[in-house]
Amino acid sequence: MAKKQNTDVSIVLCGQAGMGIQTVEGILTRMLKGAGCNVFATKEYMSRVRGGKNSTEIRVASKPVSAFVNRIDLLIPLNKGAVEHLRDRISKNTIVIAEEQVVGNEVHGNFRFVEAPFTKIATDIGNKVFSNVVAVGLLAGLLGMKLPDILDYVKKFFASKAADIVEKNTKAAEAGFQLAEDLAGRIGLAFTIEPDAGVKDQLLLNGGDAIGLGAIAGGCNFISSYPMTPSTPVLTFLARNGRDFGVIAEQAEDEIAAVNMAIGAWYAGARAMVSTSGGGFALMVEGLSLAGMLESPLVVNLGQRPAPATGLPTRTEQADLEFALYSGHGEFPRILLAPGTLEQAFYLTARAFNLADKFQVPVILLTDQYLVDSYYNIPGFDLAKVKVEKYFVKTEADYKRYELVKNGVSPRGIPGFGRGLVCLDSDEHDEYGRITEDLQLRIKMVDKRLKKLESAKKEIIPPELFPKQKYKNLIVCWGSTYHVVKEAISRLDRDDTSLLHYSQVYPLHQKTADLLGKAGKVVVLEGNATGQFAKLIRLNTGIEIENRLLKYNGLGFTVEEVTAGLKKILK
Amino acid sequence: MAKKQNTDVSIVLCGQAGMGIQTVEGILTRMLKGAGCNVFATKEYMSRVRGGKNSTEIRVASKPVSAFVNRIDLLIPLNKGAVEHLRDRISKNTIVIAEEQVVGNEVHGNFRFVEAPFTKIATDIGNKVFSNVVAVGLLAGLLGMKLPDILDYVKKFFASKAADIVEKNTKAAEAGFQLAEDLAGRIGLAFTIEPDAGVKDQLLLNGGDAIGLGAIAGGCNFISSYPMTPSTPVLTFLARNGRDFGVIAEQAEDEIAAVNMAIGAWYAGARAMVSTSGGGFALMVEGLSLAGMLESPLVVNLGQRPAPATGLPTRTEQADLEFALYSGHGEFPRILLAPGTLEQAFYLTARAFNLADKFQVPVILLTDQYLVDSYYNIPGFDLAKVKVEKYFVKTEADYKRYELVKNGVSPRGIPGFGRGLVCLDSDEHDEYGRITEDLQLRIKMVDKRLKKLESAKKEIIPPELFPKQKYKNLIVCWGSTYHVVKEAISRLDRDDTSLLHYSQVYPLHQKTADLLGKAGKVVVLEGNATGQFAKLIRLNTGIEIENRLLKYNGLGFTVEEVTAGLKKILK
Amino acid sequence: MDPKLFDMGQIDVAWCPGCGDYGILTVLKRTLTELDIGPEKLVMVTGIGQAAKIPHYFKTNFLNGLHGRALPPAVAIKAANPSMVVIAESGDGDMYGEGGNHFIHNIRRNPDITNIVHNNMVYGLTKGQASPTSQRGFKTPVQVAGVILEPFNPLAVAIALDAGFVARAFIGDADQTKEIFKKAITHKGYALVDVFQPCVTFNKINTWQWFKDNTCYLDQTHDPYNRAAAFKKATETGKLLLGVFYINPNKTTFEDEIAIYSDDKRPLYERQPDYNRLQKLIDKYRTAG
Amino acid sequence: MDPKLFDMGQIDVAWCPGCGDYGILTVLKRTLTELDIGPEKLVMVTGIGQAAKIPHYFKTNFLNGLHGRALPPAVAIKAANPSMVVIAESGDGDMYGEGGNHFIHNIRRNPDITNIVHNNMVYGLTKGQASPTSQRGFKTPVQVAGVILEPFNPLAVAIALDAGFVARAFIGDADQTKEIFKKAITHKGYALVDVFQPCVTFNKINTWQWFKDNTCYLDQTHDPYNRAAAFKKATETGKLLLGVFYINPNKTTFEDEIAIYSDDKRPLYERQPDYNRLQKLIDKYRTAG
Ligand SMILES: Cc1ncc(C[n+]2csc(CCOP(=O)(O)OP(=O)(O)O)c2C)c(N)n1
Ligand SMILES: Cc1ncc(C[n+]2csc(CCOP(=O)(O)OP(=O)(O)O)c2C)c(N)n1
Ligand code: SF4
Ligand code: SF4
Ligand SMILES: [Mg+2]
Ligand SMILES: [Mg+2]
Repeated sequence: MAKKQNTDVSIVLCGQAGMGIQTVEGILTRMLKGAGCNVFATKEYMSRVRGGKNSTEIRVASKPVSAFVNRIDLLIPLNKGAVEHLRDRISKNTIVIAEEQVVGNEVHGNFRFVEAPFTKIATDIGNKVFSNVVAVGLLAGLLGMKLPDILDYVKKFFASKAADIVEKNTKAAEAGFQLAEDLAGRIGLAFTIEPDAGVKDQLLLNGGDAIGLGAIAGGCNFISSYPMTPSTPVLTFLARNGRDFGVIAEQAEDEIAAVNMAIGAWYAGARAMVSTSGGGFALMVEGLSLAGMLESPLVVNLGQRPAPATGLPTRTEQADLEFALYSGHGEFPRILLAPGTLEQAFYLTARAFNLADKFQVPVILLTDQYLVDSYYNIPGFDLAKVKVEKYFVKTEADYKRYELVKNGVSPRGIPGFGRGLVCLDSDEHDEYGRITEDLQLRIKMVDKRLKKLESAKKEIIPPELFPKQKYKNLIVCWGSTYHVVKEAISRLDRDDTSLLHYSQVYPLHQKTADLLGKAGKVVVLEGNATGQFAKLIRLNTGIEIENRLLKYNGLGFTVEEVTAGLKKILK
Repeated sequence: MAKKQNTDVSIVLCGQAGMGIQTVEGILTRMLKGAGCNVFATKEYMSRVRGGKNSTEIRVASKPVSAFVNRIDLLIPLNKGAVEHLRDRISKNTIVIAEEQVVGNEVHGNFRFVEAPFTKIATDIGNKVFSNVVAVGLLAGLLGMKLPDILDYVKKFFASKAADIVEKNTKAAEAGFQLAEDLAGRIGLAFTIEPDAGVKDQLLLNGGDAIGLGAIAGGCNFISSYPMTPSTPVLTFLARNGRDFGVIAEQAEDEIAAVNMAIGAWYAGARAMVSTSGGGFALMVEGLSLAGMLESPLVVNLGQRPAPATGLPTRTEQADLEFALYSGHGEFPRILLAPGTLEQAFYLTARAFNLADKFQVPVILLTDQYLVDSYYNIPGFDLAKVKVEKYFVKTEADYKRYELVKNGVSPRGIPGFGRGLVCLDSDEHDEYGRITEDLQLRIKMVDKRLKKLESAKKEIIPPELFPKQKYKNLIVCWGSTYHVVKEAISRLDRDDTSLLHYSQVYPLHQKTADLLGKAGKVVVLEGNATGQFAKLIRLNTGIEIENRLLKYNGLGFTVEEVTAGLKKILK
Repeated sequence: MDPKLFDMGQIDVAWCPGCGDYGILTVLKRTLTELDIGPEKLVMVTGIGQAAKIPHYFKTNFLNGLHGRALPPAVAIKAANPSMVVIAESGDGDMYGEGGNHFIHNIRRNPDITNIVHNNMVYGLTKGQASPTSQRGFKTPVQVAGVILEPFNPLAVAIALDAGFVARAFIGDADQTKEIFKKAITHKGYALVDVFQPCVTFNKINTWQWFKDNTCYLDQTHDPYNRAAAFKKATETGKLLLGVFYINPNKTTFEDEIAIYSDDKRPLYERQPDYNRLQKLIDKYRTAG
Repeated sequence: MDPKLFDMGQIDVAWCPGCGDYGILTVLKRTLTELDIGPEKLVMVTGIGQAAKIPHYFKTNFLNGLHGRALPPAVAIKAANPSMVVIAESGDGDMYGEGGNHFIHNIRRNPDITNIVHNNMVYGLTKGQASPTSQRGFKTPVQVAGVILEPFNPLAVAIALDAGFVARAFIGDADQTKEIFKKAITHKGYALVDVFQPCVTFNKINTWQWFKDNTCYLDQTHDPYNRAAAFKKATETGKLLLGVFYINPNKTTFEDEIAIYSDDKRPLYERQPDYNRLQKLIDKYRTAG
């Protein structure tokens, strides 16, 4: 291969669950970032603990990258069947580095095969388990890292292990590096990523971490949840850091308990959240309605995944928008946020707690497996930009929890703080929170609750419009598809096409009709089969968006398919 | 009072829970119907077992009546505060018949007060408990019934009691009748209802009974539910008749169990339903999604009541339309029916089982307290018009539960019937029902499930349009408001105004846009605060209905308020 | 303290005249008074049902939540602010039926709350269906041929789960019930009191008289620290026994286990996240290995 | 019958090599074979989890439903067609955690089904959080300082609820486990078998060896018809006992109680509503008094 000036490489590792792909990914991305490379990683995996076919994509680039691409420049298949699993993404330009028997009779000239005896090298060092680190050394070498830096990092990574293990891993990395040198020399295989000193000190984290950090920044001090992919990382993040930050992180006996605990915690003055996925959220629906009636704040991380029912537990989808918006008996307001970037994940999660507290409504974060599991480097989070805004009051005697105030938001007291009694009732109630069957009061209370939505409408996060404020074509999307669509649009290389990304999907921003109205052509892109956001837009603006890019096979959109899809529509 | 030719009398009884209003109502309506009068009764009551203020309206008329009116012609308050409770409905024309101390200082000339010493009469007979039957005798007399007929009926009614009780009740009725004679003679108080021999043999039943009978007609042989107002009557109906009709009626430990039992029962070949209200339905949402994924038939009676949360448990509302439509994670089809009359309640419930079986989807009946608790006379149900259509098949070996057939509806087998194995999976699955992570198959299965909705669209029950097929104004409503709007429109006495009533609200009938488009003015009427059906229409047709009559204080619409509301809008 | 402190004045109580719920209300007020627990210090958490209406007739902080869901908010309230006294109270249907999963798992969790269950062996508010504790053969509009399920034995289950405090009372005996309530509330950890409470409207079998005839107190010799003996007493046929069946004094409460209070006693509402520490945690993602 | 009848041929099993689930699968096939229960006669109902995947590796009718919800459909299937053999099977988290309420109430209901619980003391599928049966101190990514809740004792609870058949097995002993399965399946009524099943990936504490060292069989003298003795054995500290703890032979099944089969044995799917009778019922509303 002629030496290309490759500034954006997509590496894919593929193998069974339990083969250590995550170790390779973990070492490689951190090491490369430490060397100043921009990195992005995302994974797709099966709902099983061992076996099957999982793959991780690692992009390494001179410029920041934060989106899933279809293209594979370098593939490391770790077991038989891996090549077959990725067949649709492999092209003539794909270089497959593997042991002969892993690729087997799949070497058809569909791709460029380069043999690398990982296992043999590892076994020579002492055990085939080291073959992962051989691959790390190889990849780091191919990407232009220096040997001392590689060895330094490997040592650091295994620092907590026995001296023997550290030594063997170091050897493995070195052997991998030599293999890279050899390949570079022998067949000219190498990539040139321009390191950027600025990247070195950036953050490298995934969506789950960003949400967890945002929760702490938002003052979260209570999480009650029941494990469910892909929402568990937020629970484990807060459990891990609970002691340090005074967060009670409790695994509930079921999701019903989880949501009712969170409501109890808010009542007592905590800032509580639950983290769940569709099936768990389904069990929380009665609790959601309770929060509506009690006028309790509540923060929900709803990690979407393909459904109905158990569906594809470890995959991604954006099909719970309508569910989140309309579920719960009766009528009460709520706010739906849908972070699309790590920064949004952090700031919006923090903000969710303030919004919930301020308007006394449930705030639901619509995240998904793609957002939670993907990671890339970003400059940082600015703590000066977040603040814990507490809205509860110290009560006076004769305190009325549901005082009929103009904007519907009655001052929220908490028991034990002040002289008043704080009475919350899931029946229709009077201003004191006492059960009532006064039907005139019923009307006032319904109106009061709904009025809070009008107040919340004054603080809707506007959609992001870019690159141009003037456009002929407008691509509308929401939530986790942000970076993919952004990169696709930049690839289109047209100056008449802009992206409109919603990180708050409900209430829908008032400018929506205007912004859409200005476009000649509007395209909506979402990860579901029925175009739920398009329906929400139609309902709110009357505008029917006919051009839709929908995906629902369980994977996130790739830059290429969005680019191609848009090209076709925009001609 | 001058003797009026009153052909439509509205009688209201009001007192505490436990005072026996329901006995009076029960005897009076059946007795009057037996005498050929058209009757309608509806009640509003508090969520308590004793005390409080409950009232029942009984309309007695020469022509069929089936709607709640605001007007009270004759009020029997049974305790202090009853008059106050109904203040807004009492006019100068209202005749209040009561004991002096019950009305007390509320006799302000706001209404016409007629004293009737119920308690004294009853005590003279032997016990004040008989005062209810004194009232029955009085009312029957005032309405023109003959004494022998009254006594006959009272005897029949109490036939199962001790001879002594029968005798005293008969005496009480007679005393009441004499009081009526006296009032007629002394102050000219009497009403003239034209009896209609045809009515005598009609059915007199409420919505709960109609749904229960419809369920049996639809082949229902399994109900698993958890008590919740106003859905319990359907459960008790099927429990009561279970032995006779081979229905298993099981009170589940919670609503989650209820819905999962129903799904299991369908799987085994039963025709199963659950009956619940908003809060219970909230707990069934995960199960609903399961039915979506398993492609299990399911019939749900969702008795709506004011929410959120516990709300006003014994009142009525139509605010769970969007909830029923969008709840459940993931995307899968469902059918929503909303009976508005007793006939619809019967036929649609029966049909729900066939639809569920045919399309393998959940069918939800959106009923409410008003529909369930109201009753009136109707000619009958025609069993020749219903049929149990069973769609399951006898399986062959190598049976595929989820065979990819064109219309999405794979032949449904059941275990033990045929040679095949029947495999149902809540994960994404292959044609055999075995768990899969084949993402191409995922797409096919999503499409297959959604396709069933297209099939179901071929059988949408058209909305009823009347009286005229040509109109300038179109009043749109759904579910239990049928008769109230119908009577209101007839009172408007305009020939340019028609009613469009939907008894199937989803999928929405294709003619909707057309029908609405023909009107100069469209008004939507629904029992909620946000206009949920109007939103559904907008979403499906693009038509925004600006004229809305909404009610959400917990009571059903009255004919008068609909008439007035429409007058105002139509000018 | 004066029990009047808790009085609501002239209010309309939704319970039927003669209902056992009145007695429980009165006894509870007296108990709290004697324990010097004022309305501001107390939080009552209830579900839905007749029993669950109790805080509406009572001056106190309360969260009257969902049917079956009294325990989860109660546990969270106690955890978020351990200085409050928390009572979770509801009917038998609410606590053992709809809420059964929270019942069993919160015994395992052992929060320092008191769980009072009004056991009338019937669903009162929804007009007389069987509850989990309804006796076999009990006829209702749903159980038309009589209850066929084995009655739920809350005491035996609680003992099987090694609950810290397990007792049963009958509201027909106000004084003893008060003593039991006192012990339960002062017990550190989860305490269950199942209280027989006649429903005069929907349970015509298990009436005041029936309970009088069919209950008697555990005898003096009963050792509440003996789990096997307690289980035996709880499952004995014959008269239903009353009193404190079982105490396990060696349990740590949930609030003590969760550790966030070990060096900072402030309730959660007084706290702010430590942004310096958060900055450090964020910075770890710059170098994380 | 040949156990091969149940084999799926070459399929990709999602369990980890060395997992105790394989053993349960094999033993179950052998049990059914020996009892002459063929694939067409059997319905397996499972929830979600690693254990709950079992019917996918097995030729049989099955409903693989929701996490925690294996029992409700199982009961309904048996009630709708009593001629089927119904096994409800899932993991400890599924059955005792999410599904706890169905567990306790179906013991009361006593359907004639067998309830097999794979007890690995951990949530396998979701990667290693505590399950209700996890031992105190067990560390996981959520229980970072170790489990603080009292482990759920399914046997004690089942005995407290007077379940008809209560047993525990360890899949390390295939033969004994098979014998226990046989007894459970042939028991008429609800039968619980809690099976210790090592999770080699996420439970590094309760390993094969640990179970070997920490279990032993009930001795011959144990009388399974003695409830108090069974409770004592189920709550004893020391080694975890295996075998049949408790049998109550005097219980009627749910299917026998519901009476609709008393004079008509046909399963529900063969039935049609009696329209003549329905016409009569409708007509009652013409004259009803
Ligand atoms: C989710 C849900 N299901 C059902 C109901 C209806 N419901 C209200 S109270 C109640 C039972 C009350 O029985 P119990 O808890 O024993 O209290 P009691 O009225 O006997 O004091 C039921 C079924 C409800 N409110 N919410
Ligand atoms: C409502 C719901 N909540 C959570 C989950 C996620 N989930 C799937 S399996 C499982 C636990 C599995 O543990 P267990 O039942 O012990 O089975 P094992 O995997 O250990 O065999 C959980 C929490 C789910 N599928 N549905
Ligand atoms: S229905 Fe029963 S429990 Fe409820 S208040 Fe009346 S007597 Fe008490
Ligand atoms: S994770 Fe544990 S329980 Fe699941 S298959 Fe692996 S070893 Fe078995
Ligand atoms: Mg009760
Ligand atoms: Mg497990």
